[in-house]
Amino acid sequence: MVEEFSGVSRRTLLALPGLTFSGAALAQSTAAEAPQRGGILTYAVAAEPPTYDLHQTGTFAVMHRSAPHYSTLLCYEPGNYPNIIGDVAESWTEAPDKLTYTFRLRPNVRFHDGTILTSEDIRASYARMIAPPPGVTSNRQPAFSQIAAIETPDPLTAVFKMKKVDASIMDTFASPWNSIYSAARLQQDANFPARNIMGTGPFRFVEHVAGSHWVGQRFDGYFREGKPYLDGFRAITMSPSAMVNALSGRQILAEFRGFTPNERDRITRALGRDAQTYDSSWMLHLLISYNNEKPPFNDVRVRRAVSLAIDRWGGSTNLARISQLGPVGGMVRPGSEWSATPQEMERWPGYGRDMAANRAEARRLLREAGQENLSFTLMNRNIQPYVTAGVFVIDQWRQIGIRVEHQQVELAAWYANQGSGGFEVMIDSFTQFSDDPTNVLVKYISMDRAEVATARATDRELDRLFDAQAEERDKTRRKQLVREFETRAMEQAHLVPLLWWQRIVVMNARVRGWSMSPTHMIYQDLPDVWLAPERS
Amino acid sequence: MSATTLARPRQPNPVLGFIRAQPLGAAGLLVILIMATAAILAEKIAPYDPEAIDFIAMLTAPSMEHPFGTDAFGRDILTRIIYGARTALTIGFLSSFIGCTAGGLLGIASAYFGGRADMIIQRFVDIVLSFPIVVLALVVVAVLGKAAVLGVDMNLVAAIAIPIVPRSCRVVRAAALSVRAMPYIDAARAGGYSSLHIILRHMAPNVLAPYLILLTAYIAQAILLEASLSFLGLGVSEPKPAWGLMLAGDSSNFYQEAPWMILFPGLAISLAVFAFNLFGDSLRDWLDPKFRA
Amino acid sequence: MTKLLSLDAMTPPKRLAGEEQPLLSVEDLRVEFATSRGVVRAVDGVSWSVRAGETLALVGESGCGKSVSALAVMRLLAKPVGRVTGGRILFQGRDLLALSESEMRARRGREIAMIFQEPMTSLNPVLTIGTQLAEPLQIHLGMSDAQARARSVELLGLVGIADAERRLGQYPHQFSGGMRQRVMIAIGLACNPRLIIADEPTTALDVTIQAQILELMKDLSRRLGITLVIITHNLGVVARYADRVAVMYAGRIAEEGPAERVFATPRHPYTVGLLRSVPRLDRARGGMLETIEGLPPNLLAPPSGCRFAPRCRWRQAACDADPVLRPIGDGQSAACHFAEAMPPPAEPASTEAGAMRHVGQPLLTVKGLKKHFHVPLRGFFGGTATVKAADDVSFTIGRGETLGLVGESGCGKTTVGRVVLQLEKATGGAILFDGEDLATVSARRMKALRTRIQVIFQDPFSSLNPRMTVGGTIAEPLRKRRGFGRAAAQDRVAELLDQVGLLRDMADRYPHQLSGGQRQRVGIARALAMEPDFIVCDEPVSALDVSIQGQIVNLLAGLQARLGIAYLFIAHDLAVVRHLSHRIVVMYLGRVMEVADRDTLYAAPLHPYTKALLDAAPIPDPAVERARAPRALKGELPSPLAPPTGCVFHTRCPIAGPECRAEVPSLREVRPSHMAACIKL
Amino acid sequence: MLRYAARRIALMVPTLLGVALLTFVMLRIVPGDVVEVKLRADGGYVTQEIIQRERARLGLDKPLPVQFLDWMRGLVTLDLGNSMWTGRPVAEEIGTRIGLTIQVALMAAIISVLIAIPLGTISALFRDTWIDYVVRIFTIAGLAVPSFWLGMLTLLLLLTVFHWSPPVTYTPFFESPLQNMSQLIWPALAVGYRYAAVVARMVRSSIIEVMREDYIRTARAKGVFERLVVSRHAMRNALLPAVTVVGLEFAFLIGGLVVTEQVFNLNGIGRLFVEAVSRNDFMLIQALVMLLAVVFVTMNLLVDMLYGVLDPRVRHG
Repeated sequence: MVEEFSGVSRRTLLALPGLTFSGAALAQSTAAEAPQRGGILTYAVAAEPPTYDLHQTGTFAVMHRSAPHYSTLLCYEPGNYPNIIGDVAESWTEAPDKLTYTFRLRPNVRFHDGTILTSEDIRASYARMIAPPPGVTSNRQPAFSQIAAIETPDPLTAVFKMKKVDASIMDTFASPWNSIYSAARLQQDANFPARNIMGTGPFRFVEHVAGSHWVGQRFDGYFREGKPYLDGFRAITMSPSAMVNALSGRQILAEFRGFTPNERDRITRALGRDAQTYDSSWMLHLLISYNNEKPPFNDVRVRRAVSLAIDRWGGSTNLARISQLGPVGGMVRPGSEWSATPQEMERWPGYGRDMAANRAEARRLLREAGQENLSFTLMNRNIQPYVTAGVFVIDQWRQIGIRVEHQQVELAAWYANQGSGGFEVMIDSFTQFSDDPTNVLVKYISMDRAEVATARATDRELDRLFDAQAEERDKTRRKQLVREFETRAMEQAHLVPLLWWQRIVVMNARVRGWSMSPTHMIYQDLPDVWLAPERS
Repeated sequence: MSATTLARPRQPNPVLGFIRAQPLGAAGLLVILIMATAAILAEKIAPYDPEAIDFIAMLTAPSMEHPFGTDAFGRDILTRIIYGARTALTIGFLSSFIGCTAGGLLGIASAYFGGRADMIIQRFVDIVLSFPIVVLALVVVAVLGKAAVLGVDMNLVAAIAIPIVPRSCRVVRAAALSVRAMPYIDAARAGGYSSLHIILRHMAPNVLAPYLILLTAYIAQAILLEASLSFLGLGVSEPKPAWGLMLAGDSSNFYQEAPWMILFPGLAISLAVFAFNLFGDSLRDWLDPKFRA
Repeated sequence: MTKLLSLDAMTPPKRLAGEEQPLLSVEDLRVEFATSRGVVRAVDGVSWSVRAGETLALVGESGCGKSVSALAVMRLLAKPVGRVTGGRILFQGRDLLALSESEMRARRGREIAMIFQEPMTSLNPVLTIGTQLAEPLQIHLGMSDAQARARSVELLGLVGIADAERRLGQYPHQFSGGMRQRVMIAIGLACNPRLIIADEPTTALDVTIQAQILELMKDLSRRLGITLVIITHNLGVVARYADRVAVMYAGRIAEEGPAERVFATPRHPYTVGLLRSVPRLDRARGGMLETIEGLPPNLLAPPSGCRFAPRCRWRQAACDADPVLRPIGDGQSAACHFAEAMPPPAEPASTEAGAMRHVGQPLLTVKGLKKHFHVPLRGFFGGTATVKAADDVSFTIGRGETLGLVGESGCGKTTVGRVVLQLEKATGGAILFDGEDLATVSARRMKALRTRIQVIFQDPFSSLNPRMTVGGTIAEPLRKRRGFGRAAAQDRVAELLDQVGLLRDMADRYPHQLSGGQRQRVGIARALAMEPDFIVCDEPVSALDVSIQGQIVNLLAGLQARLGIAYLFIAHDLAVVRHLSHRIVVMYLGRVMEVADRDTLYAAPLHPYTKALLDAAPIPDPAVERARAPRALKGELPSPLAPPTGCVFHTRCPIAGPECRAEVPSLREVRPSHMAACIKL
Repeated sequence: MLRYAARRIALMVPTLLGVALLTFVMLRIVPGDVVEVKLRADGGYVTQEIIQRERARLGLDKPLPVQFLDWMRGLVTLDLGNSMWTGRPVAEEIGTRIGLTIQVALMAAIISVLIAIPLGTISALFRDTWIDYVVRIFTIAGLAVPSFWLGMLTLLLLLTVFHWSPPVTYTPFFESPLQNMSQLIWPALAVGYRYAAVVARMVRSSIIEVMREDYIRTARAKGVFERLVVSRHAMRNALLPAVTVVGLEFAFLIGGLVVTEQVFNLNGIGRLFVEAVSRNDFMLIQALVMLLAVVFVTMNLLVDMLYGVLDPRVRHG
């Protein structure tokens, strides 16, 4: 399979060791085929969009519908994740002190209403995210905390001035969420994008029937010559189980978030040669999060024992057969350039392969802590694969005599309890759209340092290591610091990773030109996607 | 004036009488008894541990070792159905009992006192009746939080019992209204007894028949509701064995390849509810002179 | 077709002299019912027959099989529980039991019609009277809609329903009970049948309405020459109607013969007993009523030999053998070994018992009592109406005295009883019990007084808590109100059971294991347990069979004589009231019409309503009945929702003048201690 | 009639007010609200400040009585407010979906009633024969089988045997009635089974009851054909209580579609309801609860009015 990735950069290969794709159709080298124009891409989205505005949300339900209508400043190169290329920016320069970024815009970028995109639109869009006007919430405000000012010396030039160095700023500029809106429209109504679609993306908006479908049509004035290939797309709302049937029944052509292995098997069985599948690890993992303020979980021995009791390697193999859970990993995505090797992992408590020893150690720790009869309530969500994970860990804990009450709650209650500390132990999850350690490790630092650190722990040593790696420019040294952080965090076990997710995308082989990645948020603007003719 | 006597009427065995008069009901009762026995003796008769994960046996089709097959965690479905009977019957009986008793007492009070009290109780009944059961259940589960008594989710019991209250209140009230009009109640009032005494001693025993019929019918409904709530993720939590739960979650993923995963638990629910309905129906026919042949 | 419509066409075929062929004859009929407790032989070898143009009365107490044998004739026994197991039913010479179902159906309503007891439920509530009346006409006579309508109008006129055209479009609930029974008769007459079977046609009706319906049926059967089989428990009705009588007892015929003969010289001890145990209006009040002791046999396991033997005062060894129904002479037959030796129904002994009258401070004084109900009106037009159930009612009861309160349904007599018992709050007026006004005493005091005021209800089936044993029911007042300990209560219960004539071991039984009369005795024992001074008896015997009724009346009279309890005796049966009461109050539509001493009232009634009531009540003696002129009170009982203005009785009063509409007559003493509310006096 | 209806409608007000208050209070007792679900969906995280701002924007920071009064004021002016999740008017969210739900419910109701009335009648007339036993078992099973399980089985059967899967978008009725019906028939049957069972049982028991009435005996004594006794005398009376059940069960049916809509991928208000609940979209939940309550009380009213039309005792009181 590797030869199909010829020409992929070293960085990409490093980033994507788990990324594979297969499919009978693709066996006849895809690269050789010339894209064909025309056709409507029908695909499924599992949830309804709460808004049309990418700035104000974090859900794929919006991304998978709105993305084809918008452009961003930069973007990830199709087929070459995580390499970044320009989207509406033709080129850009980075000042040596990394405090100034200057973007040169393409001159021919048009909005769907025919107006030309200028640097003012860039400024207005970013200003809206950095300091949202009344009535607008910006989900990514914290990501822009280091941007000091945006200047527009001329209509095709935008200059970003930074307060401080931000190692992850390029990912921010390429973020699919940071869509560019028309300054004129924002001027009239700051909340215009929440209920209207008007961008520079490859498709113009046709209609949205709530609960049913969303339709886009090719935008002929799209700035990339000859694109998009598709005449349009139709995103249909349906439940995951309905998707499987719809894909199998060829009622739709694709779904971009991911399926369970079992669902994949069902679809490929039904579609036969017309199925193509993509596999990758996912920037999404489940964690066991203790409430470090509640006894006995203020005792490191108890936390560690509870983590030790879990057979992650066994769980990985078995759960991967029935759920989206898969790889064993640390705090950064396994397979990313920052991740620990399996050998490194095995040294962490709870990652050793000798489960008998692990369990004996766990029992010993509990005895030491006076918690032989430990029992607690595990708060969990009531959807898959959370429930599967819950059932699995409860069984694991039962094996060393821990009794657990499984409390499954609705999402809102889950968030509320998580935020207020209304839990003893919970199955938590964490996701980011980039692998940068600063973005990822923030989950594990002290509660007063980050909203997202919900284990209610305070560990200044971890905070120190976190700050050190964030400012470290040398990659090897930074990686070392990340390892140190992980090791300390595993030993303190304020909250511990359980398993990472695997992303399995299955679609009809007619769909070509789409790019797989470890996040389901990117490559959804679809300019390069085309449809092969139906096989008779 | 000589004493008048009447030959004591032959008192046939009520159980035998019921079986003869209501063979379908007796069949229902038999199923209920079998299920109850299985639930009580689950530890003794179930072939496996209901919660133990066995990945080697994952998704096994029905076989000698696993007569009803296994689920995605390799747990034996027969075992989980047997233990599930315990959950279903306990929650079904408890919630029906609590709901019918509370509703019944309200209904009797409503009928006995009449007037303003009746008015207020009936408005309350109207309000709760016009509430969708799912919302009611959701909120009750969420508000009460976890409160397990002897291993039974009392919040779930409450969630199921609450919608039963107004429904049984209405039925019992109607029955109690006709009892209220009976001269023996007037005789008791003329005797100067307290309202509580009259309600408990004279009214309650005489609405026992509709109460029993309701109780049986609502055990069936409660089992069904428990299954539905568990199916919607509002009821019993994994890994506890519960029939509705066995149809939810993983099952919706796997049932096309492993139909036994939904077939047997669904049959168990249907059979239990069926048996209670059959029994309740026959009990009504048997107790209600209107339906007596 | 026009011939069919004319009344002339319905003139009876001339009765052939000496016609021997009966129109209908039931021969050795046997009917069984399969119940959960076993097979009940409801009719066990019964034979009777009726000749064309004749009126036969089937008489007997409940459960004797009289209705069942009639239903068997119609082949309308409830399937599949009831079935004919033997005998023949010959109608015009053909065995009805041998007909196919469709042949039988073609005869129902065409040849044989039936009128049922309950006019309130016997008509279909959702079909118009017109539809229900036209049905047999269209089915049997093939009439067109127009023809059926014309005939329906004619029929309604025949049964005395005015404004027939309009009323055909109405529904049964828009008719009063009496009117519905008239409609039922019209339906019965529709196809000009040869035979009408009327099953207790007037039992559910008030006495004045009963008289109207009886007159109507008598008149129609004479005019149209219809053969009538009438089923009743009321000997008065029999006396008024019947040419011949068949007395049934426990699934068999006890005696059969011409009405005059059977009443004059009954030949079966049961008939004798029945006739003796009915209190009669036309005879002086005796002391104790003669009664038939005991209960009818259980038909699940009837005794061998004579079925009446266990209750028979002339029982002898020969009675162990089954007596056959045999002719005695004069057209009379009886099933008794000693039929010829039967004494005549002797004049009851005239020992005046219970004559004591306490004068002085009255125990209960009711002054200007008012009870108004607000009833929501049915239907979509809503609103409420005020019913003056009791309006300005006054009377007094002395210690140990019985006050009879008489009136037809809706007259407010029961309401007065309930207000006296404080089961309802009076709207106005005073109820002084031993000097205390019950309407204003404190709840605590009322509770104390309740031990002194007790109640006996009409319906023995619903006046006892079915979930309590007899002992529990009687012990409850003792334990709860009179401070008896468990053992003391048990002893007292035994005494009370003795006192009301029940066996002590009945304390363990439940009400459903008792007969109606026994239950009524338990109800009396429950009241006695409080050792009250005063008992409200609300129709205590009206739901009981004649033979049992006498037992209870005697019990009440005996208790009063011994214990000096005062009764407020509420009833609609004038004869029973007369038998028990010292003074009598007559009510009509919530108002008192007349108050007088018993003898005065019956001997010389003043108020036209009282007179009408006395006239309307049938007397169980054909000789007396034949001699009475038909004097049925005309008109319907007005709705209590819209009572007439002025004198409430003026709409039906034979002597009313225009002034009666204007003025509400007050109750005044017309003669010494005889009060009446009529301005014409 | 009008006055009666007006009085009944006036009586509905306190009931609905009670439902509104209870819903409002209960929703707010439950921890969590739409804001976190909305802003933190898919694991994104935002600062408390942003969350508070969004709460303020949605009016969730106002005191509860004020929020309730605002809502009430809206209800009175028929303004159901905006969905807290999508920001679209609640009326629009419901409006686009309710047609499908009503259509499935109506189809289920019609099919059920058409099956139930003859079934119940036959069962009653052949009481305690094998026909009755078969019908009773069939109808009791209808009460016993969970509709979601029946849905799953139906779908499984359709998928494996007929290779039919639920269409991804439904054809509106007016576009192609036949296609639309063929799409909706399965969910309608899955939910209709219970409905049919309930109605058939009611019909059976009320016919048994009516057949014992005196007026049936009267009709027979008149020599009315047995067929006519059943169709004219018994059915007319027996169907009165059945009307009640048909009406009330219809109200329940709409609520009962919740799970079936999931199984058959129907974009109806049942699914909307589940989604709204899982997101704590208060405005939408409140509106849907009120809608179901209104349907329920209106159905009650309609049933009573229909009773009035059918039953002369009520009509000419």
